Amino acid sequence: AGAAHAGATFDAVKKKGYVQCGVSTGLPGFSNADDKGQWKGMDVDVCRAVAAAMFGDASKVRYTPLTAKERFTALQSGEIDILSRNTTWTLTRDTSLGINFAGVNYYDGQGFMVKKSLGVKSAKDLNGATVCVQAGTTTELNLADYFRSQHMQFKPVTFDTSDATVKAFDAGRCDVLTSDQSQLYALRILLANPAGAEVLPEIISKEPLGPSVRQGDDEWFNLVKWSLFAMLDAENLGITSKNVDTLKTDSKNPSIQRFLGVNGGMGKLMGVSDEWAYDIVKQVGNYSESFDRNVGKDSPLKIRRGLNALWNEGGIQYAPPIR
Amino acid sequence: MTEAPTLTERAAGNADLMIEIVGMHKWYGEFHVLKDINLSVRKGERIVVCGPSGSGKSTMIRCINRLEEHQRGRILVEGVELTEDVKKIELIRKEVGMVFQHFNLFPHLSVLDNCCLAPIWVRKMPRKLAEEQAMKYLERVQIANQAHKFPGQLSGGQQQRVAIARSLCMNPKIMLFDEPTSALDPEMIKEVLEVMTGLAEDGMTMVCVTHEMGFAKQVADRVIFMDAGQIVEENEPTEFFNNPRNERTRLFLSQILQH
Amino acid sequence: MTEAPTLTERAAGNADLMIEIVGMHKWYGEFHVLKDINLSVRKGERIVVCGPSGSGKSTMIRCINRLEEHQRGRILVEGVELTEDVKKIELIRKEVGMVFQHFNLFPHLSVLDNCCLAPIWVRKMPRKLAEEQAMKYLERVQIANQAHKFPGQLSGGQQQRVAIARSLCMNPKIMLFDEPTSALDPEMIKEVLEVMTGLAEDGMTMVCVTHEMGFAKQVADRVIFMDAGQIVEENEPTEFFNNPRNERTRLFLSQILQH
Amino acid sequence: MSSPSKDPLAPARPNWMSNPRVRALIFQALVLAAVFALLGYIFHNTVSNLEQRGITTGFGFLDREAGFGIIQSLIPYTPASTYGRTFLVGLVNTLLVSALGIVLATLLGLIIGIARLSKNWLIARLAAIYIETFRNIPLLLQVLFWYFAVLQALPSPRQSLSIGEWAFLNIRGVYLPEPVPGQGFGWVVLALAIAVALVIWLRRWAHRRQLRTGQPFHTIYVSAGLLLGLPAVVFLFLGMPLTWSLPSLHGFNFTGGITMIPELTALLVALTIYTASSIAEIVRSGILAVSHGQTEAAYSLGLNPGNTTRLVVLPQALRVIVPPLTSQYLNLVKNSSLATAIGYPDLVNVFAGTTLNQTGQAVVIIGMTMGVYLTLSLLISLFMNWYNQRVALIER
Amino acid sequence: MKEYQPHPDLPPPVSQVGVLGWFRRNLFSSPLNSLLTVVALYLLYLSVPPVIEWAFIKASWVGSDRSACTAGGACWVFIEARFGQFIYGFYPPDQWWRVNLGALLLVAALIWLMLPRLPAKRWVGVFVLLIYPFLAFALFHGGVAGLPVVRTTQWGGLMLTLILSSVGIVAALPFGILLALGRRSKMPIVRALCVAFIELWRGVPLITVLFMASVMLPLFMPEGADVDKLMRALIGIALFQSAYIAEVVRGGLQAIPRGQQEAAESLGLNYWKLMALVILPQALKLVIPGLVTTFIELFKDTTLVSIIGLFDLLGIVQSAFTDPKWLGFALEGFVFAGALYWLFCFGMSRYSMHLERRFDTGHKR
Ligand SMILES: Nc1ncnc2c1ncn2[C@@H]1O[C@H](COP(=O)(O)OP(=O)(O)OP(=O)(O)O)[C@@H](O)[C@H]1O
Ligand SMILES: Nc1ncnc2c1ncn2[C@@H]1O[C@H](COP(=O)(O)OP(=O)(O)OP(=O)(O)O)[C@@H](O)[C@H]1O
Ligand SMILES: [Mg+2]
Ligand SMILES: [Mg+2]
Repeated sequence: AGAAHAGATFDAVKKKGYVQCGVSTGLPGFSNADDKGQWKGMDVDVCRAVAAAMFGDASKVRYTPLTAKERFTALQSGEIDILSRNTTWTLTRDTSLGINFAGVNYYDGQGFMVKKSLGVKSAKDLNGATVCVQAGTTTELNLADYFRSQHMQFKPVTFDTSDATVKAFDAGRCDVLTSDQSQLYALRILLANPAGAEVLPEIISKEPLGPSVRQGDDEWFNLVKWSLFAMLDAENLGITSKNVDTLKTDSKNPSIQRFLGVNGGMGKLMGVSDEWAYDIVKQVGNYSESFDRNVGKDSPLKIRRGLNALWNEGGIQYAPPIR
Repeated sequence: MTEAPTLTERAAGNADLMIEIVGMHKWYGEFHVLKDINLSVRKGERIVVCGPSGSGKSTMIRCINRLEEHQRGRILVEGVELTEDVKKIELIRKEVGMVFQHFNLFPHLSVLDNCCLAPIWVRKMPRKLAEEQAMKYLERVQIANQAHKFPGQLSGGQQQRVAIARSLCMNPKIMLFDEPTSALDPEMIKEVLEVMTGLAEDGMTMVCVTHEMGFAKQVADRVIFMDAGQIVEENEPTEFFNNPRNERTRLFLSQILQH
Repeated sequence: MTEAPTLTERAAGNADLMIEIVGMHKWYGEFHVLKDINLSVRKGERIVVCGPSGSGKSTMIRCINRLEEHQRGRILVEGVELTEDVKKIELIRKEVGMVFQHFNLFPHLSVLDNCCLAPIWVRKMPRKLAEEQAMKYLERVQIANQAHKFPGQLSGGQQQRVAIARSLCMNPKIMLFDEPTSALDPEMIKEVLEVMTGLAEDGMTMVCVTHEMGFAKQVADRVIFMDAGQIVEENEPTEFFNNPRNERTRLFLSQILQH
Repeated sequence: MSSPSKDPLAPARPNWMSNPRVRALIFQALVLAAVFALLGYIFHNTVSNLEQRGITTGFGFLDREAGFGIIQSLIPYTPASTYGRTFLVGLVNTLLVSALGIVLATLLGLIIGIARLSKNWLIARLAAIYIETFRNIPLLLQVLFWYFAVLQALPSPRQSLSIGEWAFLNIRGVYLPEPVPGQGFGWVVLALAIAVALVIWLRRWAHRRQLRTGQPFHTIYVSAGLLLGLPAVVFLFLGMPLTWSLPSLHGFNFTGGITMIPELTALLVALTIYTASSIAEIVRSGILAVSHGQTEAAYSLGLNPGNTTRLVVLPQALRVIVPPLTSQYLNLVKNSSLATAIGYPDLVNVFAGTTLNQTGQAVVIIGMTMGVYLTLSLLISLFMNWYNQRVALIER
Repeated sequence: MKEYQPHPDLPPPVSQVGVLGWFRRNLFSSPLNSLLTVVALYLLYLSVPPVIEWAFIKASWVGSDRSACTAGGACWVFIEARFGQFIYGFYPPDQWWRVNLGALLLVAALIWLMLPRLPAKRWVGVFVLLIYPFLAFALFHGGVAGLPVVRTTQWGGLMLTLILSSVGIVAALPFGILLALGRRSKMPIVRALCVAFIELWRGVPLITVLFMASVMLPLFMPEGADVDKLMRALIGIALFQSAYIAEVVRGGLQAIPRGQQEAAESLGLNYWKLMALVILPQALKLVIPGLVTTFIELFKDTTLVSIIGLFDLLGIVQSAFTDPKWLGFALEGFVFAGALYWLFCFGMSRYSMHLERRFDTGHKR
């Protein structure tokens, strides 16, 4: 049906020439600024992928650091075009906040971290504990739910930023730090003595984290959704930033050809260049590259793929095909 | 009631009337300050207003350039009636200069700038011309050498002379003076009165509230005596001082001449 | 060295000494303000202190109720020596009234309350009695009809009379005056001096720093002349004015009487 | 010639174009219209933006279950309470820290301000250093400093500093014993109330007696006796119906007793210290505004220093002090919103923070929050103006 | 009769002067004072030496990473390593000269204004208020005259603090003046609106204003309008500040005698001319000390922007605490930021006191 009719956000982004991306104020591995002020992390990569798809240039992103409290208002108000900030996909958020989740870039679950010296081995032993938690998160709600369901008492100490939360936990203000497990690992390296803390085995919630956009602009929604899928599909197809150029010229695999825009005109359907997926892989890398670089084996966090492995490798990451 | 026409009535017969006040009343809230004021001033006339404190002298002359609003009667300046009309008020204020008891010079401007302000911003005169003219008038009040000082650096008498020059710079057709010397020391009073006498001799139309009876005798064409918001008596100065008709005037004069 | 005993020495011989100052010195930092002051005041005596500005008159009488501290010598008031002892200081202050140049009335209290404050809180007098007594003294300084006004609403002379009444309400045995009239206009000076003269006639012991030579001539038993922190001369008023022994006194008198 | 009007002598009216009254009316109408247009424009934008983005509005959300915990609440609250309840919890916590802050800052400010005027050079210097240090450093920095640098250096619960088995201090807060009234304790309270009433009556009587006879009656000892004695007798008679709930370490934390969480402590300490430095300056200039002559006059009337200060200096100084003091109180209440930086659950943190984030109702929630602060400001201003009039109007 | 002889000036008793006298008068003038002195000295003895030991004696000053900090005292190396960031935020180091140049220009202009003797103050003032802001923006932001663009998100540290506070006050000034005039207007509706506006902003905490500006402003604007985050904070600050400035200016307006207005009116000047030429120049000069005080308050209040995610001085110092390489130096960071804020505020408050004194002694030009 030719080029899709583009919606308001899509047009606005195209016109201003960059993607305004809401990220966290600092969560190692997902989004934080290094000492040169460059933003890095898995959530950041999503935004870069979108920019690569849209403009063919992954650097055309501007970042707005947001606290958990600010994030939805910022998206609703149009201050940002896309919220990519370890945000859990839930029903109420989809319905009453007027936003749409474009997919899941990290399957997570809420866990607990304690100091080893406390001698706690299970979350069930936490009755009466003081818990540090970040304000305005689903974590805060799950925490209350969990303790209620276990008939246990707790005292929540809430902070605006994960940084303050960690500092308080480190100082001993609370016994337990709760957050999504991925974050727990990320935050652990910020402790004075990372080895002195451990993450408890219980996972008390499902936390599918993903980027979200405002409702009412399906074109933009599609672009974000498929930028994310493209990274997963690239991994599935074995396309990496290293081999993408050779594959583009050499590969006879029709899926790869379609993916890289050699044929198929997939980009046109979304209102962007046909090389959109090529640009993503070339400039941002595929999902596993992003994962390993930011949180996985090549990072200080050293998180295993686990649930986030592709479906055919024992995980549940699964992207619809590009065709 | 009176047999002969009053001086005001006679003046009114004249063609070139500068100020004409007819049946004017004014209230401050409940308080009736001015009661049935009638006064006509011809071109070139010099009028001295005197009377006890609180009798409404200041209020009356402040009505003439509408620093105060009157509630009844008419005030005409050069045939233009003073109403709420902003345009007319501005028009009249351009033609009527006023000198205050406390000089009210602008302390943040030099003497020269004090004199140039209104010509430049109201008469839209080029600055150069305005300054030349200002120097002329400052010369006239013999203070040209102080033109670049600030008001705070001058004595009271000098300040009052600057205030007069400032008014003159607008080339007003009428000058109002509200006790211009009463805040000054005796020596300074003299220098200011000299300037005013000079002005009077040049034929400026003047209405002057003052207790300086010497000045009144020397230059006034008419002296007006007010009490309790009314004009009690008006007469030529010699008559006024030597042969006051009203008893209140006599009382007042006897008090004031004691000093 | 001396032939005849000084007046102070003669006074000292008397039994009912109210104030006795012996060899008193005072320094402000390095500055030697009062040097070897000797003074005795008998009951009912009226002493006027005069001298050029800065000679230490105020300082001396402020030492008597210990608003200033002396460093050497002794001051006895009614036989009680002034030391650092707080109890004694309070005791003496109860008996010594003081009137200041700038009145120092309490602006937040009505005239009546100004007068009742100390009797109630220091003498523990019932309020009713205190008010009655206050009215008596206010009557005496002829200001009873202003009793319910506040100091800010009174003229300077009226304020000073209230200040005198306030001191009197403590029924002091001695009154100190520090230039009570020098902040006042001529008419007001008169009314205050009249009150003081009345007091003197009633036999109050008074030490009064003043430049009102008329007052000194009329009521003083002794006049003391100070210069550069010392008592230069003391004498009966007629002698003092007509026949000053010391040259500085002569100079001072010639200057002051010129006015 | 003259326009037809009732009073033939009334000055002529200019035509409406140049009539300043008409002009003023037109001008004001225009201003009003512009303001309404602007408000309307904003309102329209907001509504259409909200609608377009599918955000629901209204107060309905206040009845929904909040589902999160709050560490400190003076009114009953559980995660099962409503969002409306979180509003109240936050409000009460704001009021708590503001009220405590105002009292403490006033006391400390008074002390420092008087110390600043001390004849003792060392004390005056120290007070000056205090003032200049604390009022020239941003409050937020001080809040963070107390919380992150000082309080977090306190020991863990296991190594608490303690006074016997009664009071404990650790990084989780200050723990004090809490009185638990038993059967019949109400009588003791009643006895105390009666004692208070008696003391008030006694003081009145003593005052009247002093006015009548001049004899002072020192009510202090009798009052103290009444206040302590009467309840004590009743208490003993009833067999001491009061137990203390002592804080004790159970598992992770101390339980029982009264807890003052470090977030509150840090905020309170910072607010107090910061505001006190301004109040001290106000007190000092107020006292200096009373001329030295006033004190001298009072001394020479025989008043002792205490009475001089109480009867002469303070009443005059108060008039200078009260207006700027009011604005310091207002500042303190507004500054208490810095709670959000260290996680003290005040109104901004709980309601405009967590609740806003959970519900997304930005417009309503921010509106309610601002409304609360406006109301508080207004109430304090009204009260202080009333008080100021009382101390000021005596003069005339 | 004793002959009068001038008494020589004697030196005062030893208890009165010299070190001893000073001690007696200032430290031990009464038992209570003596006690206070002893207690204060003891407290000083308890508190001062450890602080000096921590901050100076045992502190580490040189090095490149945390391994240099072993002496047990403060680790100033941390401040040194981050110093550039604390001052310039994420501004690219090779472009720092632009910020320095801008600051230098401003400092020069301000010194010009502060020294009473220099001429042409009016033009320098106009430059500072009207031209400099645009010049500085062009310089800092770039994109003109071949300067590379540095986006506002990269501005930070002390630089951002200064920008926020000075732009805040300059932008709020005209609006504040209008509000003050409105509050004194004879027109009831205008007056009511101004009073309402002023009291509204003065009654709410700045943090809620900032929060509103940072997340809600776009809701109020037509769709698609996009305002820079820094800009939004500035709008919030300027609105908030204008209410405070209005009250300061109103004080100045009230201090101008009524005769000034009457004299100007009788010369034929209309309302706006007499305000602009006669009343405001005098009133504004009177309120300069008040404005400096307001500026100090604002300077301190800008720290709140760190709560809405702008990296001002405090924000960037705090963010440095999360650097895994430099954990555990919060105290040093707070002390450094505190000292810097203190220097600025103390300096300015002294200057404002000096101005007040100069105006007090009947200062006239
Ligand atoms: N703004 C005002 N509101 C109310 N009453 C006023 C006002 N201005 C003046 N008055 C009263 O009006 C009366 C006349 O005042 P006016 O100043 O005209 O007297 P005056 O003759 O000039 O006296 P003086 O010789 O003292 O200047 C006085 O009783 C005065 O108290
Ligand atoms: N508190 C003080 N500290 C230092 N020196 C002072 C102080 N008070 C007064 N002096 C100095 O002491 C000297 C005597 O002052 P004092 O006021 O007693 O003089 P006086 O005779 O009352 O003069 P006057 O007639 O002016 O009132 C003066 O030289 C004065 O400068
Ligand atoms: Mg008058
Ligand atoms: Mg003296």
